[in-house]
Amino acid sequence: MDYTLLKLFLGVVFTLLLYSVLYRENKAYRFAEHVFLGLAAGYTLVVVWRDILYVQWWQKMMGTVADGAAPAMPGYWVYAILLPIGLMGYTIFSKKNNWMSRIPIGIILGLWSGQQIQVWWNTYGPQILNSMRPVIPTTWESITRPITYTRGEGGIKVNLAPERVAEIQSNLYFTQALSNFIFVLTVVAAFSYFLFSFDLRGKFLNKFNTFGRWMLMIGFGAIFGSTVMARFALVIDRMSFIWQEFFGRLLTR
Amino acid sequence: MIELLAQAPPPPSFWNRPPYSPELYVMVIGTIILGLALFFGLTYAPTRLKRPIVMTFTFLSGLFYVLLWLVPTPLKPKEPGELPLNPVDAAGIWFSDALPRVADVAQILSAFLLGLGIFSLLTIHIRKINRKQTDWGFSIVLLVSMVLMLGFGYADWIMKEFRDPLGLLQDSSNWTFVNQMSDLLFDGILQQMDAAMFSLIAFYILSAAYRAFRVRSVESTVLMASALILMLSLMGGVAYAWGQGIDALVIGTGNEFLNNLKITEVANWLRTNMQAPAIRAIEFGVGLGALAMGIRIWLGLERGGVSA
Amino acid sequence: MNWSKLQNVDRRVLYVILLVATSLGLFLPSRIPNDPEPAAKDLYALLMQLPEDKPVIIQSDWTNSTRGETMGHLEALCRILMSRRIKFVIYATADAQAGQVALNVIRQINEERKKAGLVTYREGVDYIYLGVFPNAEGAGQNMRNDIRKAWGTRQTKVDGQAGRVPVFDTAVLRNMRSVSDASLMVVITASATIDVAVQRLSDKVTMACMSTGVVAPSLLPFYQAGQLKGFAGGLRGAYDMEYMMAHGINYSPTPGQEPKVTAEKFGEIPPVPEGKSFERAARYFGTLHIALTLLILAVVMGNVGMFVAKKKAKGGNN
Amino acid sequence: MQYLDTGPFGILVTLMMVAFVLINIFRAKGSKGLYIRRIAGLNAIDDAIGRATEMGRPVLMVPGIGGLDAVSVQAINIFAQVTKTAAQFTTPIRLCCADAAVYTVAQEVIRDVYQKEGMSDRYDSTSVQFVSDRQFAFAAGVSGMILRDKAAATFFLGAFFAESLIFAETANAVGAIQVAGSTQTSQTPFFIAACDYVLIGDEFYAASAYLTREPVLVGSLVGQDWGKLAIICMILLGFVTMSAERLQITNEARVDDPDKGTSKIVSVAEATKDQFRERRKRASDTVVHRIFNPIRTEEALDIKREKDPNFVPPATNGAEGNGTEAAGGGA
Repeated sequence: MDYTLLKLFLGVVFTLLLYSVLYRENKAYRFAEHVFLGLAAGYTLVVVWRDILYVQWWQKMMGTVADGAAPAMPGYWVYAILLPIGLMGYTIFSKKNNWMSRIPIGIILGLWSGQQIQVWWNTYGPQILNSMRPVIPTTWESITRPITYTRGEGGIKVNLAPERVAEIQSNLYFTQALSNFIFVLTVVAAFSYFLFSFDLRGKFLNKFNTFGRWMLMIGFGAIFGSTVMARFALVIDRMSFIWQEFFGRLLTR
Repeated sequence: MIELLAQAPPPPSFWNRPPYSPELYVMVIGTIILGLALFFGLTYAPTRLKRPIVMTFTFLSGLFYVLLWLVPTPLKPKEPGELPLNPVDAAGIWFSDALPRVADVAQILSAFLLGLGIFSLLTIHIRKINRKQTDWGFSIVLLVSMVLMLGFGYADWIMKEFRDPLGLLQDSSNWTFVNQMSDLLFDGILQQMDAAMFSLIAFYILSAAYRAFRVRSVESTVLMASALILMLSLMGGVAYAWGQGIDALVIGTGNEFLNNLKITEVANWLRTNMQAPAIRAIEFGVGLGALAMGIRIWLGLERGGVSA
Repeated sequence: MNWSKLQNVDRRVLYVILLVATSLGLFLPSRIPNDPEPAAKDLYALLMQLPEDKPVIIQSDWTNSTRGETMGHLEALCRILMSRRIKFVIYATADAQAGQVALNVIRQINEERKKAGLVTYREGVDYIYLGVFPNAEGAGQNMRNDIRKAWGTRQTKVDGQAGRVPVFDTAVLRNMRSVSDASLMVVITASATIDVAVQRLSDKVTMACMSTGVVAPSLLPFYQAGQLKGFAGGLRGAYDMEYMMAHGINYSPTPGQEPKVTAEKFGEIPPVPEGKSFERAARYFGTLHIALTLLILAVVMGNVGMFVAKKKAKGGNN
Repeated sequence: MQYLDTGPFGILVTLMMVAFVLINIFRAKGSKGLYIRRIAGLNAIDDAIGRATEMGRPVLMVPGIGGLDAVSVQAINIFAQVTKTAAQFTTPIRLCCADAAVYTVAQEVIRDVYQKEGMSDRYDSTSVQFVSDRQFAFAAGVSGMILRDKAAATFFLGAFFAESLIFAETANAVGAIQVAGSTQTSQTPFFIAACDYVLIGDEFYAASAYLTREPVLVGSLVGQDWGKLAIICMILLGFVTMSAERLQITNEARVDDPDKGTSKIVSVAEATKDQFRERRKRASDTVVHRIFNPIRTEEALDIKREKDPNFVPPATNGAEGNGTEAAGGGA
């Protein structure tokens, strides 16, 4: 058996062992699960040094010597302080000093919290702006054909005259206005569903709230629908791996 | 700072020393000793100070980003050797210089904490083996796979990173037993199991949809309907046949508006005018929730969790 | 037959049916007629009209676990670029594995082209692999600021030469001064790295995306805002590309024949002149139809069962 | 990237949101019993644990696979409440983590709960465990555990990704009562399809306020609601002005230069012939758009700094050096 075939064979075997859980929990699955957890833990220990600590900590603390085009980089000794702080996490098992484990945790969370304040507007500002949509149509005629206005070198050809494109761009058509209205209505209705501290009384507000929940469900349905394709593609690919790649190679060997 | 100007090493300063130089070793070891002194010093901290100490660390870490946000970002110097305009400009330069360093801290600290996770895993399984609890045999399997992956993984990395200046091992025909084993364990088994477990979701989607998509209430009906429209639009064959039908209708009736009823158009409209805003509304809420939580953690107002 | 039983079919029965259907589906011939999504048509037209003297940047952010969709994307993209002799530079962000799987795809297409007697792509001459940039945000920002600095330290093997040379000394990148000198940047992704790329680079370089079905819905706003000039989403997107690679757009092989794919905004765009067109996605796409039909049938079945049971219950009470 | 990109408006709005939260926290400290609407998923917690007790099977909790951030902390806060109830019923618990830092916090918090309930002896440190930080290894491990222990109640709250449905369906197969919630909107539909109670979006953040009724949390929740109302008002205001403005004709337009990051207003008279002519306002010509995307003129970006007289050009980079020294002085 050559190396590639052996590799494929192991892949197929472990795939089938994991699939056996679909029938019910059994020893074969349990075996694969523990191999999986063991390999994953081992690999994590490799990655944590190789890709994180060595690159982001050790090399920055100790510097790097010149290599080809890359010049030598000095080491920043301050990085060393992170080691004792990291070790404080290990006091968790001590009865007396376990509070110290909160120091590295606090630092991680503090950095995270600061960033939330920093990025909040950058994330949501443009979305708020984008949700403000005009709803009064500027023209009642309908768009007769799809347009594109990407031009320039290597760009897409435009079949319409530039004046016409400019006109289409600056007009708001009735159908777009209607869509915009539905858009804004959906944002506001769905958003009002998440008001927790107001007692929404009255028929209208209650209906509006329910409407918001329906809109959420439509959104979730759409997500479900588009994710299905991705998930089925995975299982189809797995089957292709077993039947076409492995058996294909086995038979043509 | 240096990350942006990768070729030019930064000038010597108080904070750095030449790579692997004796002075650097002295500084590093000195810093670690200082840190350990702090560590043992803290074990004597009186109870009433414990909470303020943790809060101070949290507050200072958060403060960095808050100040980074509030101090105007300096413009990039047009040419090297420019002096900052004023203290605000200087602070701005300092903050943007320090950012790449601070950005690493959380990841490095989390990496140091990984040992705790592995320790938890080991305790559970070694205890199982010692006490011969149910399935202790599988715990041995786990430990063996872990040791194999760890050993071959590191050996493989060391060979490729330090013992292979010519890059021969980039080519799999030059591999030794160690490289093959590492590849077999990672690429042959671990990655394949990832893909297998991932693909199980397809089966679960089938059974979940079968159970949940029932015409029971308005909610479950709209959920089902929008999912079905999306799925139909993804089936190229169905979309094609549907499109052909609509085309025939448009030619027959001369009404171009019917073009909008093509299944892909309907699906896209649903996505842009209903899915997108609904999700945006959720995101606004979640964003505010995270912001509020961030403030509470940063200022030490959050009880129960970390700073209590 | 007791129809109400249809609402409580054992889940394992469904699993077996899915397993069998997806296995058998792979062996059925499938060239399903298709009307590609507008975004995919834009992407194909864009690719077929790229100037030949400028390189394309490919950011490849997927690993084996989403192979079913994203591998088809990269394969289609490479086949188009190779048939048009457009040079490209490829790199990965975030995951170290991503670079390796992308290289495997290039190697495999080269082998396939060699067998067919077509020109193969040589590393360092026709394409460059830059390696992995662990931090996607940083990589995008640096490329925006100064691509010469961002990629300056990277080196590549040159086919037929010993040793490695800096990437900007190669034929691929020699004339590249800024990211705008690339004719196109394509992000192939299974995660949110496209958001990062769009935010940092879409105003500097023409950008397109190929993504898994999960990511695809989030691309639509970018496409509508013009930040993405085209995209292919999921298996459907991959099949769209393969379909157009075989049939072109507004193109008919014999005059007078109705073209298979039409789009009003383009002129005639030919199919890919050489190499394979239908491949992985065509193999999977028919099976996807079977699987989705199965799911829809299961839903219908459950509802029929429920209605029958309800009716019965009502009848009993009366 | 802050001031110059977003302008003062972004900063003001963010500070306003922060102020809303802080004001209400202080307001809530004084008063009692602020209103919070009913959240169905959270009322189910006690029933679920009660059922687990009757059946003598464990309660399983998973805080998602995200790193240590507010989502994980919030999940653990909710789990602390769950554990409190479980401890009173003496129902065994399992808490599975996919991140070592989250594991550290969970270990600490859960032990604390048992201590406060005066049941330190019942606390088993292995009931909080780290399973794997690799997504699907974690999924395999946790579903194995659900199937073997036949968990009677499961709580999946936190940042879940593709593995969400693996957990939910596995738990459904053993007949567990499930309460789930993810801040990842892409996973919520799968929880809705497979679980008994689902917390949608923000309900997750409201949960700890709802369960504990602590003034700080409740106040913060009220503050968030103020923020939400403010956003709704902003959207509605923009919606009206935008609609009105798009009807107007303009003879000047904004031209952006993405390379320099600057923009300027160009009138028809100055414009080159085919650039543009008098036309209706586009979105980018409206007042709202300008507030959100303030104009940066070239003059504003043209700052002249003085040269450092001691600067030595070749090997070093002066601006960097100064920055670092400022650091020494400032720190």
